[in-house]
Amino acid sequence: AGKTSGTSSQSGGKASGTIKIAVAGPMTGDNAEYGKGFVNAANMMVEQWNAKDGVLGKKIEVVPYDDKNSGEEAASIAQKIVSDKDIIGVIGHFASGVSMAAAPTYQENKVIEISPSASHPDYSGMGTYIFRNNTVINVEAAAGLDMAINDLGKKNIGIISIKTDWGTSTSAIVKKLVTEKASTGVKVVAHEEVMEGSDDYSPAITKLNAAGADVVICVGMYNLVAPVSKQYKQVNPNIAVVGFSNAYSQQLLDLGGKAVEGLRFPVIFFSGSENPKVKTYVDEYKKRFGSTPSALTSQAYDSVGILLEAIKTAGTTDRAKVRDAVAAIKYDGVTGNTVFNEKRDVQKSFVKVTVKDGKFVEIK
Amino acid sequence: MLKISNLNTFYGHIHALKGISMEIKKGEVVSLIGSNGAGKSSTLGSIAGLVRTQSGNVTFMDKDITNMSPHNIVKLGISLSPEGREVFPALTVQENLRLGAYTKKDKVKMSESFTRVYDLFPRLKERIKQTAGTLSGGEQQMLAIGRALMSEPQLLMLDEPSLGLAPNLVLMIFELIESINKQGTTILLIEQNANMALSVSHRAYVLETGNISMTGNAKELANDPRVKKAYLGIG
Amino acid sequence: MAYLKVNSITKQFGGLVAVDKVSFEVEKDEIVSIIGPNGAGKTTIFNMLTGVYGIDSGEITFDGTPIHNTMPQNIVDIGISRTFQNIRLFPNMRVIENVLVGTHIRTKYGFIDTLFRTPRYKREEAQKTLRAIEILNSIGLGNRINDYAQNLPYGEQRKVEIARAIATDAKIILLDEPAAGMNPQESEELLRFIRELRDKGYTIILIEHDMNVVMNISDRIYVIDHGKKIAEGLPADIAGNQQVIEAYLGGVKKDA
Amino acid sequence: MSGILTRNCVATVIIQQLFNGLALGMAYALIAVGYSLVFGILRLINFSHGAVYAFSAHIALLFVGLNFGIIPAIILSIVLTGILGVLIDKTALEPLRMNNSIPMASLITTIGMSNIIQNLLMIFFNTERKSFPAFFDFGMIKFGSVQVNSTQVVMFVVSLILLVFLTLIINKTKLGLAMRATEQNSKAASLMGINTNFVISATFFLGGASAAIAGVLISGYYQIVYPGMGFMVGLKAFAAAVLGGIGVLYGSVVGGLVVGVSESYAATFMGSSYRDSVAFIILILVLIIRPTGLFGKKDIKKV
Amino acid sequence: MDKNLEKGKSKNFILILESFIEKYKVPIAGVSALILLGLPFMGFSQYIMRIFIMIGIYSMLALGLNILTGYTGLVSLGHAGFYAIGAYTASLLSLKLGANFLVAAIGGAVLAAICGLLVSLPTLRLKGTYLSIVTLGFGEIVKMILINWDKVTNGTLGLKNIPRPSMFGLKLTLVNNGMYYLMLVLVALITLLCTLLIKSKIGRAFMSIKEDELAAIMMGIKTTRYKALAFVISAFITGITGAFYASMIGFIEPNSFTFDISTLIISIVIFGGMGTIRGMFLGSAILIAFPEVFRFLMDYRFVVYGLVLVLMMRFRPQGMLGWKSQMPYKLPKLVKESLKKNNKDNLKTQQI
Ligand SMILES: Nc1ncnc2c1ncn2[C@@H]1O[C@H](COP(=O)(O)OP(=O)(O)OP(=O)(O)O)[C@@H](O)[C@H]1O
Ligand SMILES: Nc1ncnc2c1ncn2[C@@H]1O[C@H](COP(=O)(O)OP(=O)(O)OP(=O)(O)O)[C@@H](O)[C@H]1O
Ligand SMILES: [Mg+2]
Ligand SMILES: [Mg+2]
Repeated sequence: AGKTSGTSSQSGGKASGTIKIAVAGPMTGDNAEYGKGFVNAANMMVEQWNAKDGVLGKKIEVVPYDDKNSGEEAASIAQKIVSDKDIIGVIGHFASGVSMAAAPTYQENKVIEISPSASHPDYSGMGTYIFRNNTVINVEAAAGLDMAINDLGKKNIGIISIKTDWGTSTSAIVKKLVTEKASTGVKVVAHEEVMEGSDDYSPAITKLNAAGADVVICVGMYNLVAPVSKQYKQVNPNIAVVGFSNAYSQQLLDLGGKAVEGLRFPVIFFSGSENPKVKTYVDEYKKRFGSTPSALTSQAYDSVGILLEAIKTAGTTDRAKVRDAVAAIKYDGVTGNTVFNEKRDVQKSFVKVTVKDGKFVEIK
Repeated sequence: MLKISNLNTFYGHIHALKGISMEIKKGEVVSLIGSNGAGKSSTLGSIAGLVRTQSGNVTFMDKDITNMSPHNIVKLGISLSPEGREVFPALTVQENLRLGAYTKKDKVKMSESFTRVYDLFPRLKERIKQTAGTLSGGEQQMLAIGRALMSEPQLLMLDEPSLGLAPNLVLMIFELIESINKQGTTILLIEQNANMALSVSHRAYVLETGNISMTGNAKELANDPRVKKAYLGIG
Repeated sequence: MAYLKVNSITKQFGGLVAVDKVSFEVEKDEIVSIIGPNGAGKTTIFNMLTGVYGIDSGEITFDGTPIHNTMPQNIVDIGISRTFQNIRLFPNMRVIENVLVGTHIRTKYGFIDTLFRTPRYKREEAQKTLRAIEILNSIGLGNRINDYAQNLPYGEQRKVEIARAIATDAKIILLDEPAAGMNPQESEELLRFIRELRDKGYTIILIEHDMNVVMNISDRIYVIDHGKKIAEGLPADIAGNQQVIEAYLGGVKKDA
Repeated sequence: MSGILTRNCVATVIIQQLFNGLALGMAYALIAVGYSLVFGILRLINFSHGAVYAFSAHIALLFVGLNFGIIPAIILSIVLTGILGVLIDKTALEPLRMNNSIPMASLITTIGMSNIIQNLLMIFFNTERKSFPAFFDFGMIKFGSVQVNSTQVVMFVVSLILLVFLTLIINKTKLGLAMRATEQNSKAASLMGINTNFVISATFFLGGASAAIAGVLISGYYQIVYPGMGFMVGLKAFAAAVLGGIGVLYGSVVGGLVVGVSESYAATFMGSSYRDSVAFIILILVLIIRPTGLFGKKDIKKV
Repeated sequence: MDKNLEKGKSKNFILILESFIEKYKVPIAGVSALILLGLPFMGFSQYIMRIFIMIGIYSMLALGLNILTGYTGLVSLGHAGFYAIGAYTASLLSLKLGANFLVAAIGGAVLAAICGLLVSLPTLRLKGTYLSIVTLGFGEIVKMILINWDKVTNGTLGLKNIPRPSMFGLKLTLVNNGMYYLMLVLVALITLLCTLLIKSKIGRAFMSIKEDELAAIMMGIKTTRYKALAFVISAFITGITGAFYASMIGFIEPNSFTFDISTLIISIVIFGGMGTIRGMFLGSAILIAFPEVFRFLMDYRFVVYGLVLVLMMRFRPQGMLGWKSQMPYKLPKLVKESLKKNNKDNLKTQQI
């Protein structure tokens, strides 16, 4: 399993010979896998830079911070991060709500926050230093829906969404999009919200099935999509399932087994891609951490790259200048071309992916 | 049979037993008298393994039982009817008595013991299915004594057995002590009613704030002016 | 009419009639004892008097008003207070605090007085503390006020319980085997103390198995057996009553 | 939402959810029994029980991963989890008993233990959800329009057998009598010749083992294992135990079933986000009417 | 034997310590006040100041729970619920109605207190574990309501941009240490409230219920009323703390008020020393600072945290400062005076 191999330093205060990048996310607790993924990715990226003499002639250091995915801890950590003058920016935090709890502190202290995972529409609006390297929900929702309606040709849509800020917002958008297409005969036959961490989805499934859904849009991480597919296929083996990019991870296959065969979803990062850049990255990651990087991990990887590139462009560690450089960046990473719009959000193109014979394959 | 030497027992900072030594021979009835808080119950507790002792030792039939756990001590044949009755409140009278014979395997002997206890205390027989917690104070006391008898111990220790019993039952208890002693059970007795205790005992020890202040033949002690004044309420 | 009048009260537990149509009366400033064999129903009578058990039938009047439907927490207010057969102190509170809890219902200051430490609060706290000290002194625990109740020996704990009962300013005090666990000397002292109480104007009902205490102190005695009253009268009458001797006192005392 | 469903559908859903609820409820019952056993003997809420349950699933998974085969893995898990229960008692709780410390100290100790176990699981097994083999899936059984999952049937039956077995131990064996005596008054129990520490350890073993059986069954049912899996399940099972009258084993069974079924229905007819609190709402309603739970006995303490 | 001699000494040590504190209480109080007031000027980073504030917050929570659990003996496992109610109510009052902090906080505290009353009323017949599980359920139900009542609570999205308190035209923030001083004021007020309550017939009634409820009833104490009162006061304090927390952190969501928070509060109460006021401060200082100080342990942080709880209970089950006072009972001033006078009178009469 993946190991975090970051050298952590707790010393704050005076500026020294290194440039530090904080990686903040859940390192303990239920979502630790994501925070650890961030750290792994950051370390990989930073080592590449350090191998080429770092940035501005200084070595780069990754400092991991554990926020337990709690807003309160995140706010506390943010204080700690901003009091370290060597830290230019933060990659993190994980959940939108948590990122938003920390954002005001970063904004007040002019520290760049790039979240590889926050998707709440309001997140990047928290301040000029607050960036997101994750697609905003609307875009992704449209892509997912497109697969359900146009690629699969289904009309009776069922939605299962996870009851978190992200799940609630995403499912609301999907519903809105469906209503706009009502004239074509598409409709949402049922929408069920489920709690994170309850492993029994049969009540929701029973209802969707009874309502006659022929495709289920599953708004959740792999840990929702896999069990839902499994439990749904026991009731209705013909059900089609569409997911979102953050369901894209190796665990989905491990956990879902046969049940996730044929599952479709849009991603901005595809590990099976032929793109040589992606290939080397994926191979290297596998070699070091023993698993395939997930979409979110890869976005963290690119986020670090963006930040370092911006420092290099700015030619200084002055945070205001770096910020401007981030805002103006055009970065070609493993998750495609990254450009921040005026809302500090990214626009990326999607690749459609499905599961075939226990592997992710791109739908051409 | 039982030998205690130089026993020291503490409760936190309270030095309850300050190096007491005593001996009980097989077939004796020995009583332990002393005022409130003198350390009588602590002595029994130390013998039964309920209270840990800091130093000194206790031997029972030449076996060192100092700080052995209570359940092992019981198996050697020592049984205690403790201060405050300590019945099992939610269990029935029958179950309480059954537990008294927990260490015994022999079914026949056990039913004999039941018969004996019910003969002694017909009231318990009437209340056989009642939960012990709802018994009256005196009934609970009978149960505690009956329970201690169930294991047919070699050494029976009774901590204020007459507490809360009606006068007729008090008389009965003292008769009982004499009769089971005659059948060969050795008895160590604590009583507030020193008068009666001395009348059924062979020997006695007087405890004063953790020390043994006097010891001797029960009859002689009963006539000792100091004992008379302090514990018998005479003079 | 009698001060406390108990008229034909009954209490059943399942099939068992623990108290069976028992009647008795207590006059003001009297010491009345209830005696009887173990399990006769004496404690149950106390529990009925204090509202711990409801009564199945019959009635209890105190100073002319019926009290048998009173909740236990209101009994003290009416003027009846008790001690328990198995001591029930507040073990981790100091002796004086135990007694102060007894004064609770006679302390009238409220929440606001507490928060603002009004003169009323100060006055009452002082009064009640003095009262508590006075009671403890009179029962011989003057040197124990600072001790935690659980650290006291058995006999003294009993005294604290009595002190706490007195502190409620009750008119009738019910004592359930107060001399249990005391040696002859200590029960002698207790005897003296109970008499003093009576002389100060308390009415006392006593349950006790120590005949030395009972016969010396009681103005009158009721004898209960199997839930029924089997005798009543002056101590001398009871001591000679054949039925009582058989059911309760037992054969000739060995050490009389 | 139910407006969308036709009447026939509603009937199907009701029956379907009844089966789902019963299977789930039986599993709750098994975990609840663990709370009940320990509470029964120590009057202690063992907050580490949820973590113990999660531990059992990971151990089973570990041995499956090491190619022990599913059955030996399960047996090893049951034994090791039982031992973990004993260890918790021996290392943390027994010393407290020896010191006669306040009950709250034990409560905090179990909270601490829960922290330790759960975080160690996270360190050694990572937090992601892992797949557990569906080792007792024999396909669907159809009754008309209602489908019953064979796993559900297995879960129900196995749990039932186990619960009957435990009830027999407690009510019919000498160990059971010793357990009840120790619960009532451990000092007196030791004076009767009962090795109370052994009895308590045995109880913890039974509690751990039943948690392991629940852990394996539930993991096999959902085919998901992760360190945090015991938390909510643990709380709800605890609620189930209290609902039935904590300390009473058949009460735990009824409590577990009530919680399981009502949860399924609540999730169906009110929405999944209500499911976790239904257990508590029912619990509170029951306790208002019956302060010691459905089958709980009042504490007997004579005045 | 040595061990017990030591124990004897430690008992003496408590007496010595207590007499020392009693003797120098004015200078000690003065110095502590100075330190507390001066902390912001000692060059601590904002991060450290924030931890101080969190310690203050948890001290208040612990003081609140202590009334219920430490003094009255009712174990609540759902105080996160009251905390949440205080936080949400106050935030909503200030976000939607523009109420200022004081009004909002009192609003939050009052609603929490009302909920305290509502929880207590039907459950006062319950004993021990049964009561605890109901409070646990209450905490979960509050969370469920927060999640599902989207219209008001904004569901899982939580409430953002909760305004900071402003007083005398000054906006209190972390940077200007306004929040720190506001915390000090609140902690002082709540401590005072608890002390006043405990040293009165109300406090004695609470304690007697904890010690022996039936005996308390027989002393005429309306135990149901006092238990409800304990709930109300406890919930009030917790609610006000919630209001302060919300305005400090600026963002709340249902997940800020989980069962873990409830257990943390109760751990602090026991860790510090149940039924003492002093213990609450030390307890929260240690348990709040711990995870921060031991960040370097990374993954093992919470394993060690659990270990600390276990070991602590093993070696000091009564809590860090949970000793029983060895000093003589503090008699009211009036009593002391009158006792002195009596003594003199006695002497006089004797002389005559
Ligand atoms: N569990 C305990 N904790 C602390 N002190 C205790 C404990 N048990 C007894 N003591 C103290 O030890 C001393 C001896 O007590 P013990 O119970 O042995 O006396 P006793 O002679 O049996 O008195 P009594 O006649 O009251 O039963 C007393 O001072 C008592 O306060
Ligand atoms: N709650 C109860 N449930 C069932 N039986 C009870 C209950 N309370 C008391 N009893 C029974 O009622 C009878 C009377 O009990 P009570 O306690 O009044 O006796 P008592 O006269 O005080 O005896 P003692 O002198 O032994 O204290 C007893 O036989 C007892 O077993
Ligand atoms: Mg004794
Ligand atoms: Mg009685």
